[in-house]
Amino acid sequence: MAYGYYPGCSLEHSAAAYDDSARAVARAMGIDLVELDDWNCCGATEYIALSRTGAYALIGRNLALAEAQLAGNGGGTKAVLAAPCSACFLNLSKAEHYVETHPDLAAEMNEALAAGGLHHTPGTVEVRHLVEVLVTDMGLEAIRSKVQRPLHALRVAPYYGCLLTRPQIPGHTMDEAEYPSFLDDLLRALGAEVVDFPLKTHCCGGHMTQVSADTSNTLLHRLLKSAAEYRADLIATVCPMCQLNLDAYQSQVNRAYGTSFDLPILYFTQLMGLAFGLDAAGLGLGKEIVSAEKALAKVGVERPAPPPAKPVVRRKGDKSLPMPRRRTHRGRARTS
Amino acid sequence: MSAKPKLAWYWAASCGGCDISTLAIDDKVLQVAEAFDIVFWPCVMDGKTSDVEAIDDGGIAVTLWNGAVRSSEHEHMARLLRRKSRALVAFGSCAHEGCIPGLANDTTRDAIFAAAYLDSPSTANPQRVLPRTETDVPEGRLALPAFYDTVKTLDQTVPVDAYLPGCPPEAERIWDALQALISGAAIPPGAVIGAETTVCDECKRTRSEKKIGAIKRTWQVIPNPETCLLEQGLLCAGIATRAGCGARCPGVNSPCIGCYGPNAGVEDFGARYLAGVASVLDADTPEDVDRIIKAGIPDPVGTFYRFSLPGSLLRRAARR
Amino acid sequence: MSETPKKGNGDGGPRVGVYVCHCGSNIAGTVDVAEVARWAGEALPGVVVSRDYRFMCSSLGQELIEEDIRQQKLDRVVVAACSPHLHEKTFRRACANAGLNPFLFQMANIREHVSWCSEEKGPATDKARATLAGAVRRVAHQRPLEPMAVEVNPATLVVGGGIAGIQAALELADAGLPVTLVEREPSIGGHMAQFDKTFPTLDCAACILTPRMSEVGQHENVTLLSYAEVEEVKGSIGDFTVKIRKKARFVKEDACTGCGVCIEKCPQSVVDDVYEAGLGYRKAIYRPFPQAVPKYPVIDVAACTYFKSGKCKACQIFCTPGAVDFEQKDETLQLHVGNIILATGYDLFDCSRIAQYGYGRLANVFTSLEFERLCNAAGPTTGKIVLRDGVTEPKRVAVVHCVGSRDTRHHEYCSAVCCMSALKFGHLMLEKTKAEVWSFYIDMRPLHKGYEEFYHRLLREGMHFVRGRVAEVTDAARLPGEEGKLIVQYEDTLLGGQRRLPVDMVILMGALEPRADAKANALKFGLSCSMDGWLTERHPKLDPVATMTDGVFIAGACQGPKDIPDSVAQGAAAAARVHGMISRGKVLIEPVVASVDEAACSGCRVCNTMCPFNAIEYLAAETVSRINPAMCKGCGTCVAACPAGAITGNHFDNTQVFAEIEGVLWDAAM
Amino acid sequence: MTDHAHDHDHPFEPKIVGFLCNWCSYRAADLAGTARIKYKPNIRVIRLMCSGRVDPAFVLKALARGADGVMVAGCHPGECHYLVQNYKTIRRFQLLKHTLAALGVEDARVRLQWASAAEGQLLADAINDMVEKVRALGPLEWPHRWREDNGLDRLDAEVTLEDARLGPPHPEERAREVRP
Repeated sequence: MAYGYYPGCSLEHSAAAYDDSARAVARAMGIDLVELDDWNCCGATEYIALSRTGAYALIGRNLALAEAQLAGNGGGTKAVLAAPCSACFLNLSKAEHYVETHPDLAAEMNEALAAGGLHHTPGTVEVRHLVEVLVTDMGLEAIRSKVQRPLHALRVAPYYGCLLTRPQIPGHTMDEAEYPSFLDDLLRALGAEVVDFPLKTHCCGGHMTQVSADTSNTLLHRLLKSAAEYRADLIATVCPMCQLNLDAYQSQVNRAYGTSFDLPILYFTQLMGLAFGLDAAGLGLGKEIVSAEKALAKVGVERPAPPPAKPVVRRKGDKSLPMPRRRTHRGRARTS
Repeated sequence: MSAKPKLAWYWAASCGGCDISTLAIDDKVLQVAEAFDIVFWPCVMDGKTSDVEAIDDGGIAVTLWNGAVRSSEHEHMARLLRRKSRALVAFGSCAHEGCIPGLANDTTRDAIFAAAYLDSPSTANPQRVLPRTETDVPEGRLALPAFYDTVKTLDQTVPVDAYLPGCPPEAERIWDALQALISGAAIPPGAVIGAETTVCDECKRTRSEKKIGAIKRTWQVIPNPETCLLEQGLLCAGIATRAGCGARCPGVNSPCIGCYGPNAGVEDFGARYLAGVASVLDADTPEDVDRIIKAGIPDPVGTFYRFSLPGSLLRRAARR
Repeated sequence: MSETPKKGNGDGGPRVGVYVCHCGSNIAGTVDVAEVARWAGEALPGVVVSRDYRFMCSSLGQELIEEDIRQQKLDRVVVAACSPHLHEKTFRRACANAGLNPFLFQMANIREHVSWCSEEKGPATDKARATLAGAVRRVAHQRPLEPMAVEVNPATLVVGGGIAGIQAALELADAGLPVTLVEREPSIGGHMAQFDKTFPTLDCAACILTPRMSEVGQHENVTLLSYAEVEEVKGSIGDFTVKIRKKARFVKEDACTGCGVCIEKCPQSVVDDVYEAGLGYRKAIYRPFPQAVPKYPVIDVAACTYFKSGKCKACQIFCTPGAVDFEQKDETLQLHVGNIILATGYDLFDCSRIAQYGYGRLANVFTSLEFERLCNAAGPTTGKIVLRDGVTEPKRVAVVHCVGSRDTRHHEYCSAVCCMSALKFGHLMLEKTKAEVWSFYIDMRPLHKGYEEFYHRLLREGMHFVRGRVAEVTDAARLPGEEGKLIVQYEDTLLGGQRRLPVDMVILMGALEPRADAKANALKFGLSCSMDGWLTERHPKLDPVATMTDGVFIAGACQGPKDIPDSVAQGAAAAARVHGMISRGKVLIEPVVASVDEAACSGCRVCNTMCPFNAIEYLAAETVSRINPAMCKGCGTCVAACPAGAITGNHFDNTQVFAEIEGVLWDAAM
Repeated sequence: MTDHAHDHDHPFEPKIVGFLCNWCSYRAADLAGTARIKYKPNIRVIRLMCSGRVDPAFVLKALARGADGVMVAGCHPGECHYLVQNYKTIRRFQLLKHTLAALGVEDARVRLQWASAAEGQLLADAINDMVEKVRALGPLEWPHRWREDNGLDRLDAEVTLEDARLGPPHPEERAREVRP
């Protein structure tokens, strides 16, 4: 299975660990990541608000390159391009969707691209986030089958961030925009104990860390506090920006709030790599600022899989009401 | 001159099979000679157009015309013989519906000429000479009939009194018709000599409810001789084809190809045939239907209009 | 083929009368009606009279037609006016009055399809010409048809024992007609039996429902088949044959006294997903609720220890009349009825599908149905409103409206009853607890008699109302006072701004949605479903309980979200419609059906799989296929399928359609 | 007036024949009217009880009679008033399209459109869309495609280019007879 690969700027430096682990895991899963040749910055989160033409030209250039280099790589007619960074993913897929639905915008973009002798035909590129590729295309079964050191005993808070599932652009395969669960499922497939992280899609502050420490501290504190309350050993992220903010500014948050959070922030690909039994160094582990060493000590500590839940035996005088059960199908359950 | 009623045969765009099939009535042909004064039969005896022109208008009792109308000569002869004949019978599938020569309507004259006179591997034609209606030579001017772009049926050219379908018509049917003529019975206008139901009626195979998951080409299967060929995935036109042949092809394990044309009252053979087949395809999405079609019906026109393209509602393909 | 006969001046060709309606200015405003009429008189074959008139549907307009039929000896009539769906019947009647077979009439729709959807007069007039030309060419080929009369079996089948079905059954039974009521669950009562109070009058649901239930149970004219499902429906109006599977109760109804000892003695208790909405427990052998009708319990095989392990049999041992019978098998009954009423109700939206509201994750998020059970005196908490722990009383409660309703990601429609239930909940809460109640609504829709007043009452009683959608319900405390609470994050669209409200309990007013098996069920009874899955009525306004399938009626929430009074009204309405048929004794069936010309049919059997109503049968002996006109619904699919051209569809045969094609293309390139 | 001469006084106006089913699409068209939704007047509607009644011959007849396009409209699959008949429509329509394509009829000229009784706007949009697509393709004028007048002269013209010794073309009526 071949995919175009758009690492994005952060993965070249601050998020090198993400790049290493993504490539390692892809290799293990039999995915052939073909890096897009001569790609450029996606414009990150702000540019689109500053200059429309500029932003679309910037993104459009990558789309045009993908169209030219990768057409048909997914077996279909389109060029399939996978991005590990949520911001890149959103910019690329959003732009592709908008130029497809707004001919005038497409014209504007192509006029700009023409200067560089490039052209992009809307609708020719399919943009996927790396986690989508792994969960939707590869499937949980395939992932489970690769696991050698289940992450039993490791309590993980799945953090999706705010850019990955919103807005839901046609073609996205994420299950839910507001309270998704596909990353939970992936982590569970690795054997990890996944906490029901209520702030899983709340904002990490993004570039606010550069603009207003107060704002970003507040947002980061919420996330860390909630994860800590749920006794998470670490937070798993899918986005270099989220990772950087939660990791690099954790001490700053601790100073500002007099707290003592010590939550390692790892990329889901690093956890996959560990579970697959890949060598830790090759996964960029150790590059994180809040060390994950303590938490990861739990990895591979063999522990029998949790026994199947026994039918609820109610103690005498137990007044508590049963929790709702997973529906077998929509609508109310049948008695027969 | 004998007082016997005059009978004429003509052979336009066709293969000659109709004339051969006529001879298949064997010695009965003598009775025909008995009953009629055969004034014109290009396939059998020499004769001149001028001889026909010499006959009074309406002087010929019956003209049996086989062949489609594909050139100005055919059209001319059709008009001439119509004028001379009291009854004009479209004899055989070509005259009736256009038949195999009519498949030319799936392409164009230019393409046909190119294939015949220029592009075919066995052709050497450096001056790229093509048939033309007139050519001046020292001896004078040579003329050829114009080759039409579209093949027409006989009744698209002149009014026709009766039809004898089939490629060729079965000798028995031919004899039925000739007998009727000999007995001097008046042919009901527009009469079609054949049954008023379809080939399945004469087919011995056992039939059940139809659900076709895949359409197969004849070379892909050895059909079960007992059961309906269509149910075995073979395109059998018997469901839509006028009976009268005795279901000969299905009888020898070969699907009906529809030479007897549509059943009574049906305007477009292909439409009925394809509607019947499509209705029983085992597919409910466009994609699934297409899958079956792509695998089993590479040439829909040749399949559904093999004998009836000129006689169909659309008559021909668009000029590409 | 379809050449139109020559001008009808006594030469035997048809004599067509054409009437072009102005419909006030509705048509005349955009179409030059006078010109169209003039043109038709001159250009169209067979037209001997051609008039334009202000309102053809008026009695004067109809008399005009009747007179011309008599005076001018018309044998065909074409009216160019509105959609045949509005006035075809009217004009057919007019023709019949004048002694002309109604099927020699044709309508040209130049209002909905021409004047109302066109802008310029020129093109509109051209389009009207073409439409009319089609009708005139066509009518020449139409043939007189006679409707077919069918006896109506006086027995009726009612499917679904909720309040709508109960009402329908009783109406008919009280009229002295035999009714069979089929209910899937062990007891009738439906959703209403789960409710505590009913809005806006607040009378107790059980108090008004259970008398009706026992009435059904005891009525001499009602055969009650509970714990049973309809498997197959054959036949057509007047004479349906229905196959019903009566599921094994493992309790002999004739022997059981309904004492309930078996239930007492049963050691196995499981969560009751149906009646208690998953909030309470029942035994493996159970009766959904004390007042259940019929009173006989059933054994839930999935839960029963004996069926799982072969041990126990407690219920059997303690049953003095020896009614428990582990060997009992499902039985299949066959039933002949003349009409069928479907009252199959609704499902509650699965609130866990809106994950950010936390249902299924956060213990104290409840659904509306759970809450009904919570405040029901017969419910798991004997009516005490408490949190999931079963003891703590909530101090502040949030009621979230439109969960799955008015939400394009789930159901675009409004569920109609939730606003009022929410108000009812508010009242019960304020009455039974000291809790503060907050309602989060998009629009408050109390839109029946006494409803608005109820809303005002709740305003007075101090229920808080916030206009705005809830973004999420979370347990992630952020501000002081949020610790250990559920926090409702919402936008107050009146104050404008994001707010957070810590509460102890959240009630999700889940949407009413079509039964999970609605589509399959519809297919079984020959009905269709709307886009969102509700059963489709024959006409949304003028025929709300009839369906496209004659003899099958719908009542209650299976047709769309409805409250109790509306469901009851529909139950009665459906019964009235059925009663009408029965008292008429015979029904006339439209003669627009297909038939096989057996001489032309070669028995190829292509048509055999074309009919979903099993109207086509193959006669092996004659090797031909035949169509049963009583079962044929006239769709014409087999007509289009017949490769031999042996099947004709009355009133829509090829000659007629070809003629209409030539007509609408009268001005096309030839 | 015929369609094979179009100038700015007589711009080409496509003629589309619409076969609408009685229960969904015809009612959708009624609704479009009732809601005063305006759409192009180029469609001429023929009402059938079900899209399953649409005999492929109807479509061919319309084209042969000079229609520039044909729309077949019915209830959405699974919502057929006759339960499942529109699945048969799909089967026939696909095979017909396949055949028409082989005969050189452009894809956009024949269209299968689902429209529920509630989708007046959708049907109106579909009609407008189809009219414009067919307008772009130009007139079909099928009847003229089997007329001899296009072809004969062209043949001689080509030959003239090849060989200057050619005389003027023969009108087909004067074509000489050839002895058999």
